Formats: sequence, structure tokens, C-alpha cells
Amino acid sequence: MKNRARLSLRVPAPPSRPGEKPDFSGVKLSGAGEVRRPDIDTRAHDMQDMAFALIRVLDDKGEALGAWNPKLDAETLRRALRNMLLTRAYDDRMYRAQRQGKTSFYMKCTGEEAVSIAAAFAMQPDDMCFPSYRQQGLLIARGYPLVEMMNQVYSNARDPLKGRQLPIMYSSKAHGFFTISGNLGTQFPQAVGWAMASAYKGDDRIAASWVGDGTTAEGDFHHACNFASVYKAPVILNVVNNQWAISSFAGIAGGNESTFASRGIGYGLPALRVDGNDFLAVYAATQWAAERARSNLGATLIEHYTYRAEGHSTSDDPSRYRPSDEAKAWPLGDPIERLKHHLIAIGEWSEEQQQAAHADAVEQVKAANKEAEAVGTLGHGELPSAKTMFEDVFKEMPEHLRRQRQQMGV
Amino acid sequence: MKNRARLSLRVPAPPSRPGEKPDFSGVKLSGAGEVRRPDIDTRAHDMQDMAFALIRVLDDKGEALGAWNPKLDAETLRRALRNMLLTRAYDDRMYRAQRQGKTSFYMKCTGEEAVSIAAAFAMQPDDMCFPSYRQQGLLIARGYPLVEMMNQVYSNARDPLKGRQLPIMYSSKAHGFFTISGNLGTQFPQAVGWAMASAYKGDDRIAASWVGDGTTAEGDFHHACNFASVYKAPVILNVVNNQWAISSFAGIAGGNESTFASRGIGYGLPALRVDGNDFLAVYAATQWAAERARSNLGATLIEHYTYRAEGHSTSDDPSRYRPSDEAKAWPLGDPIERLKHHLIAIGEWSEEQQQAAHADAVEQVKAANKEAEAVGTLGHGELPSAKTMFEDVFKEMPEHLRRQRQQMGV
Amino acid sequence: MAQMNMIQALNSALDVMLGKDPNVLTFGEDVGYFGGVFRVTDGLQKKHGLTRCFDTPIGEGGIVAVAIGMGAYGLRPVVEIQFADYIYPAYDQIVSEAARLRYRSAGDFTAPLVIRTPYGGGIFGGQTHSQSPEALFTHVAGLKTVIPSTPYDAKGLLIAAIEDDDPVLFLEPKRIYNGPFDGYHDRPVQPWSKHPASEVPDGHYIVPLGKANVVREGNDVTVLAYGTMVHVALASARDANVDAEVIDLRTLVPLDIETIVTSVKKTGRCVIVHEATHTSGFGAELSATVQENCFHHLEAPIERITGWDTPYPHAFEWQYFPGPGRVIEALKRAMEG
Amino acid sequence: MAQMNMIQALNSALDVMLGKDPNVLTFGEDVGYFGGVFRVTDGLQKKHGLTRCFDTPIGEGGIVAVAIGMGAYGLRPVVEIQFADYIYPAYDQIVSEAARLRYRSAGDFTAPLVIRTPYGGGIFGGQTHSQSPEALFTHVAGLKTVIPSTPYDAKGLLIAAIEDDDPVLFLEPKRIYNGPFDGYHDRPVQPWSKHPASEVPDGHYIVPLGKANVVREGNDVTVLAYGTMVHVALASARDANVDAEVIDLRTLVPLDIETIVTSVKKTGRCVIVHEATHTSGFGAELSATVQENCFHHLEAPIERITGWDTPYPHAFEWQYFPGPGRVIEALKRAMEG
Ligand SMILES: Cc1ncc(C[n+]2csc(CCOP(=O)(O)OP(=O)(O)O)c2C)c(N)n1
Ligand SMILES: Cc1ncc(C[n+]2csc(CCOP(=O)(O)OP(=O)(O)O)c2C)c(N)n1
Ligand SMILES: [Mg+2]
Ligand SMILES: [Mg+2]
Repeated sequence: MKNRARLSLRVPAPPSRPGEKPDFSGVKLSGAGEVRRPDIDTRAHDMQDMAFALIRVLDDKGEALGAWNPKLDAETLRRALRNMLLTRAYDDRMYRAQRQGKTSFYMKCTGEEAVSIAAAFAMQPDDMCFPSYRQQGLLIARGYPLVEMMNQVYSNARDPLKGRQLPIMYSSKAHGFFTISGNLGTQFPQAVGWAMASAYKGDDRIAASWVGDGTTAEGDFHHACNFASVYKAPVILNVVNNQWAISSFAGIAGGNESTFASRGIGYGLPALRVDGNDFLAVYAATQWAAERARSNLGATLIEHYTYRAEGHSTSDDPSRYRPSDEAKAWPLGDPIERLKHHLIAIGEWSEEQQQAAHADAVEQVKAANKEAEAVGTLGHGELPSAKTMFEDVFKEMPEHLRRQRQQMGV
Repeated sequence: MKNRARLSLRVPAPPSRPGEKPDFSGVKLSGAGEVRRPDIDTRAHDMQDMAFALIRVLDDKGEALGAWNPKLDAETLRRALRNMLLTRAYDDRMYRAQRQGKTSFYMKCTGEEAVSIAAAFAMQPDDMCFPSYRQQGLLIARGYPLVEMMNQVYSNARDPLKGRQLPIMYSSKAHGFFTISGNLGTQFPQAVGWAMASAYKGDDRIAASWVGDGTTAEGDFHHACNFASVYKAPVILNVVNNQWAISSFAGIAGGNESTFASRGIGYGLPALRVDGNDFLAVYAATQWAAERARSNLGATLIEHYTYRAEGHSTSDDPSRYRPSDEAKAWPLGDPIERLKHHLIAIGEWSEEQQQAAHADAVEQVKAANKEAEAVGTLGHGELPSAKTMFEDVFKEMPEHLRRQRQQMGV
Repeated sequence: MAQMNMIQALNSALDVMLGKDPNVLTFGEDVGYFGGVFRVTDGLQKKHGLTRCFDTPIGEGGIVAVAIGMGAYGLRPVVEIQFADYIYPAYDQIVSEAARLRYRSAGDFTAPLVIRTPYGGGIFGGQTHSQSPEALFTHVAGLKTVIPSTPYDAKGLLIAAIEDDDPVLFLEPKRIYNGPFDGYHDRPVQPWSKHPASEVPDGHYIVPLGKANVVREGNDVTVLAYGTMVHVALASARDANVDAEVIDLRTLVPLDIETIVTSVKKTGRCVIVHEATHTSGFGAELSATVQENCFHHLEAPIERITGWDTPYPHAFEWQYFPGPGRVIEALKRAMEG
Repeated sequence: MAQMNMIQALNSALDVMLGKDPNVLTFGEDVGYFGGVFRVTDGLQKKHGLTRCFDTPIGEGGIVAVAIGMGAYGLRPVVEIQFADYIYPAYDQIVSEAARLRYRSAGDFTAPLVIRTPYGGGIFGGQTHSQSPEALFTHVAGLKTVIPSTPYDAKGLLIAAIEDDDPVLFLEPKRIYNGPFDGYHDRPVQPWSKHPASEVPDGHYIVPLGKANVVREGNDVTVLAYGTMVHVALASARDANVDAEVIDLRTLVPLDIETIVTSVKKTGRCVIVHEATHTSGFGAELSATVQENCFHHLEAPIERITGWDTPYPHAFEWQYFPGPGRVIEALKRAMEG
């Protein structure tokens, strides 16, 4: 051990930065229909390969291929497409609203619409979702009124959350949508607890949760996988790998060293890796996991391989840390375009219908927004009462909060 | 989805409880010499099988077999054996001291001596260890004076930690032994940080850390694996799977669902699984990982498959939760017996020498204990000064601590 | 009525609630088959079944997170953190999640969980088995903090906590699990059986949250204490020979300000006692609150007798622990002040 | 001498220390190439290299743990927690480890790290981008807590913190990153450039830890504040038309008790202002300490003007924020008291 070599610290960096050419040459894709579909009662140990493959159903020609093809009827697909269009139109409108000063903050899910819309379609309406801030599509697909979402974003008098939460931190128990936390990852093990409760009660409802690639680094990710494995909780644990965590590429979360799906292996959790921009693939993977969970076979970890096509939030400018044309170079395309292409390919849709559906989505959003704005926007119009600030801290307001409310003079 | 099945909650339980027959039929062992030895620069992805195998060198006849045989000379093996004997004798003496009321608390590592002694032998003396409370063997093998350890356990006037720490929470920077924390798992990512620092400085020293099977459930385990993977930290991450975490069997930590070694796969960390009661196997695995780390190839996760042959601590009574003869039924035997057997098998040792070595270890411990007891034991004899209670909270004592010291009247 | 020590009383509370409400379940490290390292859940798994009382992985953050999810479902989980010193890995889930769920969802989701954990010194547990972290939680809006000082209160408060719809941190003073330790560590240990509050009804009853208990009436000085220190305060009042009124707070949040203020207005003097480190301890809040409410009645400075601002040092248990020696002196100073 | 806002001043402190000491390095979420979401580390990776200033996984506990290990090796890591609201996952590593390393190893190992984190409200950040968690750290023995209120202090205190051999929590009042906000949210924002403390030397200097700053002398009432609230206090003193002495604490632990006590003994009155929730806030410690040390000099009750005991509600920024309205009233009450 004389003359030992000098060590050096490795800090990973993405293949390209602003001013450079986008480079996705490292991305390994399976072909559509290529990956096997194990039975839902397959032992996790016997399907470890799935964590390194990529489930894809739609090919470049818009054909649906292979064992994972969920074979949905055209009407369902059209509904799904409309929901994705609605989500995107909603995002666009709210983004503009923030830019117009009508609220403080907004976050889009552009390019990731399939992840939540397909999940909502593949799960039962009474299954419980513990989303991150980028699954607004779940609410939309489950029919939560757009105007309620807007009231929340605008913190106006009709905001169901009474102006207390940052925009987009929705909550609706009635729609199986858990109150979103500003703290990353905390909902992941909570979902496991909810699922354990459902199993404890002999219920038949399952839970699902979503975190980003970056968020997998939190201890809560580990707790979720571990408790889910130990107690065979009926839960679907989704990692939405959209390649970026604000300005950090997925390699900073460990994504260069292995797939996020493969994190499941060490817990003995079955893990699927799926083309997140392929509605059919996400649907099929979710369905597989939901069926497994509902059959008392426990949790599944699903990595959704996708791309955050826009900035992290209204506070972010991605051109400062990645090539501005990177989104266009993303090899898995756009989820809306791909589903549209498929519907057209099977003769169930046309460019004209797409135009009309898009216009309809924009119209719905516009109407809802008009209604919400008529109530109020952040600091303008009808606002929630400041008095309610002291409510819901506890079920009953204790003396000290009563006094403070008095001091505030309301 | 009509008539959905009712879910139920699964709570894992060990195969046997007090009053029942010990049952290790679930334990799958590889044969000695059977498992392949990949080159140290093998990609983690290409050695995932290692996480499910069990590296063993010594067979039942005491022969050393296969590619992992480190081929140590007999003198080294005898030194190792003496260190294991010394560790056990030390444990026995201190355990009795606690029972005699000479201190408040003690923890043995009986049956796990190979884990730390072999690691100390395979690493360089200036490599930095971040142990749990069950790696006293590291200190002993590195020549830290027994009497100092005892002074710490007795919280007497010569306690290097000035009476501040619970017994066994040793610290010696000079011996590359990081101050032990009462909080499980915190040292694991700290070791990664130390290793990153070594790499950052272009040093050649590596770090190692140890946690128990139970402790793998802490978020810090996840942080350690993740940071180690991302920054390719030169560190060895050891999981000492001794089957129990106080009263909880390893299944409560997820050990029934996959191996602890396989936790490494999701981070892209090479993972080895090793017979922790086989000195040669532990040595060889540690050496492999150390060489890999020192070659700037990053971290390795090693699961040491062993058995906690005695109670968790002096506060514990294992017969309340596991068959009292379970230790005897443990299929991997006793590490001291096995190394002895090997040395005898190769003609380098005898039962008589073993007796003498044992007597010598007991004698060393006795002498050191006499010296330590002469100074003092908890609350008796020469004690550290209570005044020092206010020191080392900060580098310089701030005004408020000065005042408090005054109030205490010392 | 049975005679119980605090461990038995807590066990009885859990037993009663497991029997009464199928939505109650309890889990934590070593709480299942073994019954907990302090035996508080002893026998409950056997009696109520594997899914009602079970072991968990050693991940405090996971334990609390899972309990929050269960609470959101509609259960009433009671979790044990083995020592309060090990609650910090769960800090984010408690502070950012359990405490805020109701507020941030405008009542849509709630987390009616109880976190039980043994705390405090006096047992030669060293730095990581002796801490009193209450003030790290009393600062958090949305969380209740409860500390019993007798078997009777322990059972009644724990049942009240389980039935409460808000998250409750339930700190158990482990030094008095087996007897009402008064701080005289060199005198023989008293068992609970000699204390009237060891008479504990077998069935269901509650001691309401948010109500302090005047455990000794007096006119000259008010002593505010909780947990183990209630017994130290009582012994000190007796031995200082002052007409002290001793108040056992029982609940720190919400605090029974009225009982405190009424007493201090009567006595004009106040001594606050706790084991936790001094700076930013809960004594600071008590002192500030008393001062704000009783300024014109105060005849002497309010004093805080607390642990020192150091980690809890193993060998200096009794130099660290705020025992009768220091409390008696403070009472005398208060009377002179 | 250059004119800097607080972000630039902090950036300059890091730049100076990275240049001066090869053992200094800085990392955290988005701090590398991007330069931090508040741009405090802007340009540092480019100038000092990839291993001196880099991005980390989103695991605050891991970030602090790794920094502790580096500190034990001999480095001086400066880590950023993106918002103070996200420090809780690192709470165990800070409280149980960084703060205790020196004590538990009797000086064998130390953790000379700095944890920088933006805190406080006034930016419509809602519950999880507005918190002021200082009191959750001031209770922890072994940890220093520092809060600057101007660009000059920010740079000098940060350099002092990096050179300090103890772990330091460095809380940055994000509302005043770009200008000395005085709480009048409906008036035009002032940039730092008009404030004298925006004159910042380019090179190395320190503002010592543990020393408060009397930012306004006065005889009638003492106002204790830190961070953003220093500017609110100054504006309030001005507009209340009282001869107030305003003290910027700058370091909460160790606290400059002498400066505080000297002032209150002079004025006989004291108002404490902070943004954090009321109960068990640092104001409680200040109030208790002042009362203990100045009892016989006090002519009116010490008041605490603080955030309410609720999470920080998005739409009620200005009803929550303890602005000049409430501080002025308190000053007037103190003068009448
Ligand atoms: C505990 C915690 N740490 C840090 C943050 C700040 N933060 C908000 S979003 C974000 C990036 C998350 O990235 P990822 O998990 O990949 O999700 P994505 O935004 O890409 O959907 C960060 C660091 C936070 N909200 N919570
Ligand atoms: C954070 C934390 N939680 C809980 C404990 C209490 N505790 C001490 S040892 C132990 C069991 C650890 O088991 P394992 O990791 O398997 O190590 P072993 O004792 O078997 O070596 C527990 C739960 C602790 N010390 N720290
Ligand atoms: Mg992402
Ligand atoms: Mg173990």
C-alpha cells in the first residue's frame, strides 16, 4: 500500500448546458411492445429485469403493440385525450394568470399529462391519491371542477382552502386527492399508511403516491418503500422521472448510476419502468400494479420516464441551466401528440377533431376562469376572511388563539 | 371491479418464539468457495447476483476455499484470533462489571467478533471508521488500550470522554474511530461525507461505516447510499445483519423480502453478501471493497450475515422474544471457533494454544480492569470533575454557560 | 379500582381504547410481541391481535408518516417513539405534516394520532436517553403537548389524547414510571403504591387536555412544573418550608393560562421548574406569559430552575438534574426577592 | 468598497472564503451550476470549480450529515438548505450530531460547518416558504444561531461563521435580500443601495458572532429584534414618535445579554419583535431573560409582538406579518404601562 493513488471527488454533470446541443444519446429505449408482461402474482425477485427495461406500447407510427397494450376502447381514449388537453389548457391559463399578477405562483405539468391522466383512468375513483404538485391531471380527470382549482390558485373568497395554501396545493378528500404538501416526499410514506389502514380495515381501496426524480433522495422515499414492503401495503409508489429537479439533472439524484425503478429491488418490491409519455403504457403499468395491490399482493414501484417540458415553476427560468431546445429533442415526444397520433392511426380521430377538442378545452378553461376571476384573485375582489386564519389550527379554538384573534382585531 | 376482495394487513413474524424450536430452515447458504469473485472494477450492474449469494471461504472442515480466500499467512490469522478472543474476554468482563453495579450499561458483540476484527485487518490503520456500538473489535484490533475503554465504560477520572458519554460510546480520532452516537444510523452518511472530503483533498484514505439490520430502515441509510453513489465516495458501507434489532427480527426491517445487500442495487452500488462468522470471508470482502474505493471506483455495500448471540444490551432479556437456544442453532457457527478450527486444520494451531490464548486474553483484560477500577467506577473512586460538564459545548465557553457553571457552584 | 404504576396505567389506557374502538391501533419499535422496552404495550398484541399492536422498522420518520396516513384514512393510531431522544428523525413529519394537515386542507384531512414517548433524565441514560424536548414541539402550531405526572393522570390523559381529534405528543416522564421520584436520589426509592394517584379505575375515564392541576395549595409562591418535576417541586416546597402553591401543568399546549395567572396573582411570586435545557426551554414561555399577565402583581423576579445548557452528561446525572437543592434555594430567593 | 444587496454580500463572503481557504466548500440543492434559487452562490462553481460548489440530492438530512463528516475530516463546509421550512429532515443530524460532536467526543471530533438558509415571510410564500424556525434551534446546546439584517453584517457575520470552529445556523431573512423592507407593504420598495450598510468591503472582514448592535439609541423603551424585523422596529420607533432604543441581536446564541440588559436598565421598558409563531418563540427566552436581569428596573410589562400561533397563511400575509401597525401600538402601550 505504498504510493497509494490520490483520490478525487466526482461531481456528476449533465451532458449539455445552455449554449450546447441537447444530448440524449445516453437514453436507452426499448422498442414498443418489446418488454414482457409478468403475471401480477410474479415474485418481485423474478421480475428484476423490468426495473431496467422500459415498457412502451405506442410505436412511432402510433400503433399499440405488445403484451402491455391495455386494449382500451376508442371512447375511453378520446376521453383521456380530452382530459390531457384540458390539463394543458388549464396550465397555460393559470400560468398566464400568474404572469398577469393575479396570483403569486404557479406550476405546470406540461409534457407529463399522461402520467396523471392515465393513472386516474386506471385506478378506481375511490382509490386514494397522494400526489406531488405536478399531478393536477388527477383532479381534472376525476372531475373536480376547474373553477374550484382556480379559486384555490387565486386565494379568493371561494377558495376551498380559505386562502391558506400556496396556489396549486389543492386538497379534495371527495376526489381522493390528498392535501398537497410543500415539503417534498412527505406524502409517499403517508400513502403507505393510508393503504395499511385500508388493509387493516378489510377495505378494498388502494392508495397511490407520486414523487419526482429529485425527491427520491429524501428519507421519506426510503421509509415508504420499506414500510410498503414489510406490511405488503396495497399502494402504488410512482416516481415521475422528468429528468430535472429544478436546475439539477437526474444524475444528481443518482439517476446516472441505476434506474429509479431499480430502487425497488432492495426492498423486494416489484418495479416497473414505463414510457411516461405513452398514455397506454402508463395506463397498463398502473392497472397491473393496482390489480396486484387489490389482490393483496402488495406494493409496486413504477418509474415514469418523462420530461419536464417547461420551467419548474413560475419562479424558474430553465434556459439558465439547460439548452433551451432540450424539450424539443426529448426522444419520447409529447404525450398528447402521441395519443392523438394513435387515435388517428386507428381511425378514431382526426386533426379536425383534435382542433375542436383543443378549442373546447380552452373554452371550458376560459369559462371557469371568468367565474373564478369574478369572485376574486389574490388580494382583489372577494377575499376569504382573515378571521378564518385562526380556525382549523385545532379542531376547537383554544384560548390562546382566541386571544390572538382578538388582538388582531377581527 | 364488482365484489372486490377484502384486503388484509400483513405483519411479519419470526419462524419461532420462546418455547418453540429454533428454525433456520429459511436460511439459504452458498457453499464455501462457491461464489465468484468479480474484478474490483466490475460495473455494479454486472454483479447484482453477488447481492443474493453468500461469500464463504471456510467450509465445515475448516478448509479455506475458492476465489475469495485471502490467503493470509498463519501469523496474521493467529493475531486475528487473539484479537477476537480479547474482544470476547473484554465483553465478558465488562458485562459482569455492569451486573456488579460498576457502570450503568454495557453491550456485547458476542458472535460478531469477526465482523470488526477482519475489517480492521483488511483496512489501513489510518482509514476512518464510523462504527455502531457493536464494533468495539475495531478499537481492540487497532491497539487502543483496553484500560482506556474501561475508563470510558466506568466514567472515571481518566475517561477520555470526561464522563459525558454512556458506556461504550468510545471515540478515538488517533485510532480512526469516530465518536459513537446513541442515535442509530447517523454515522452512515457522515462516513460518506468524510470519504468525500478525503477524495476532495486528493488524500488516499478511505472510510467505512457499520449499521445493524434494524438500522437500515432509517432515512440516513438511504442518504448514505445515495450520496455515496452520486459522488463515488471512497467508503465501505457495512450492514451487520445479526438477525435481531432488540426484539424485532430482521423481517421487520424488510429482511424477509430481499437481502440487505440488494439495497445497493438501486443506487448502482456494488453489493457483497458475506458470511459474517467467517473471518476470511469478511476479510476478503472488505479488502475487495477497500481496494475498489482506493482505486477511485467508489463505494461498496457489504451485508455481513451473522447472529447476535447474546442480549441486545445489559437492559435486555432475549429469552422473552426468541427461543433461548436459538443462538446454538445458528447455522454459521461461532467466528472464533471457526477460525480456530481453520488454524488447527492447516496445522498452525492447537487446542492447547487456544486455551493459552484464551487465558492470556482473560489475563490482559483482568490486568487492565484492575488498573481502571483502581481509578474509579461509575460514582466511585476518582471521578471526572463536574466542572468540565460545561466545557466543549462550544470551543470557547460563552457567557451564559459561565454563569450556569457559577450557579452550579463549581 | 386497581393499584397501578405509571406503566400499568398507560398499558391499561391502551387496552381500554383497543377494546373500545376498532380504529385504535398501536405500533412502534419493539412494541409488538415484546411489549416495548419499557413494557407499556405488554400483552396487548397477544390480547388484541397482531395487526392492532405491532413492531415497526427502526425509522421514526416512517412510523409517524404511516400514522398520519392512517389518521387521514380514519384510524386513531398511537405510536411509540422508543425514547424522546430519537424523535428527531420524525420531526419533519410531526411539524410539517401532522401539525398542519387540518389547517392546510381546511379540515378536509386530519391527523388524530398520538405520539407516545418516554422522556427525561434521572436514569443515567446519558445524552441520548435523557432528553426533554418538549419546547421543540410547543413552538409548533397545531400540535398538543401533554405530560402526565401520576398513574391516574397518565391513563386519563392518554385516553383523552387518543380520543382527541388533533395530533398529540404525549411525553412520558420515564423516571417516574415506577415511582414518584422527588429528586432525592440518595434516599430510598418510593413505589407508586404508596401514592394516592396510583389508584386507577380499570375502565374508561378521561383527564381533560388543557387543564392544569393545583397539586398543592399555597399563598406565598407559585411553582409551575410538569412530569417528574412535579414531585421534585412538591418535595422542595415541603422542605423549603414555604407556603408554595404547586401547579402541575399536565398540558403544555394548549396551556391552562387561567389557572396559572390566578395563582400568581394570588402569590405574587413564581418559580418554574423543568429538566430541559435552559435557553428557549418551555420555562421561557411560562415566564414570559406570567410576566405579561401578572406584571403588576409580581413581587420578585420569576425564576427558572432547569437543566443546564449542555447535553445530558452520563456521570453528572445529579449535578445536571434540577433537584430539590436548587429548587429550594430558588423558593427561598423568591420569598426574599 | 462596493455597493451590494444582501445576496451579493453573501456571495462575496463565500467567494472570499473559497479563495482564502481550500478547506471551504459549499453545496446544496441547486447551488452549483445554477447558483442557488436565490442566486447566493451565483458564479462560484464557474470561478472555483466543480468540487468547491456543487449540487446535491434533495435530502437535507444527507446534506448536513455529509457536511458533518467533512467537518470531522477537517473541512469547513457551508451548506445551503433551500428554504428554512425544509430544514426539518435535517433536524436530527443538526441537533443530535453537529451540535453534540465536540461535547460527546470531548473535543476529539468537531463539526465546524455552517448551515445557511433563507427564512421568514413577507413574500407570499405560504406555509412552506415563510417560516422562522430559529427557536427550534436556540434550545439546542452546542449550536450557534446567527441572523444578519444588512448586507454589511451579512458578509461579515457569514465569514465569522465560516471561520468559527462550532456549527453555526445562519438564517437569512429572505424578505430583505433585495432591500430593507420596513413592513409598510403598501409603500414603494426601497433598494439596499440607499442604505448605508450596503457599502460592503470587497475583501475579508468579520462581524463578530455574539455581539448585538444598537442600531438606534434611545432612552424610553428598548426594542429587541433581528433580521427583517430590525427594519420594521426602526420604522415603528420613528413613526411611534417614541425615544426607542433598537437593538439588532445579530446572534441569538450566544446571546449578547449585556447589551440587552444595559439598555433595558436604562429604558425600563422592552418590546420584543419577531416573525416566528408566538408560543415558545425566541421572544419568550428574551422576555424571560430580560425579566430575570432587569426585574427591578421594569416600568411596564415586556411585550412580545410576533407571528400568530398558526401556520403562515398565503392570502393573509399582512395580517400575519407583525408589521409597524402592531409594533407601534406596542411601543405606545409600553410607554403608558
Ligand atoms: C423537503 C424539501 N426540500 C426542498 C424543497 C424545494 N424544492 C421544491 S421542488 C424541488 C425540486 C423537486 O424535483 P423533483 O422531485 O424531480 O420533482 P419535479 O419538480 O421535477 O416534478 C425542490 C428542491 C422542498 N419543497 N421540500
Ligand atoms: C434513532 C434511534 N431509534 C431508536 C433507537 C433505540 N435502539 C437502540 S439499538 C436498537 C436496535 C438496533 O438494531 P440493529 O440496527 O439491528 O443493531 P444491533 O443492535 O442488532 O447491532 C434500537 C431500536 C436508537 N438508539 N436510535
Ligand atoms: Mg423532476
Ligand atoms: Mg441487528
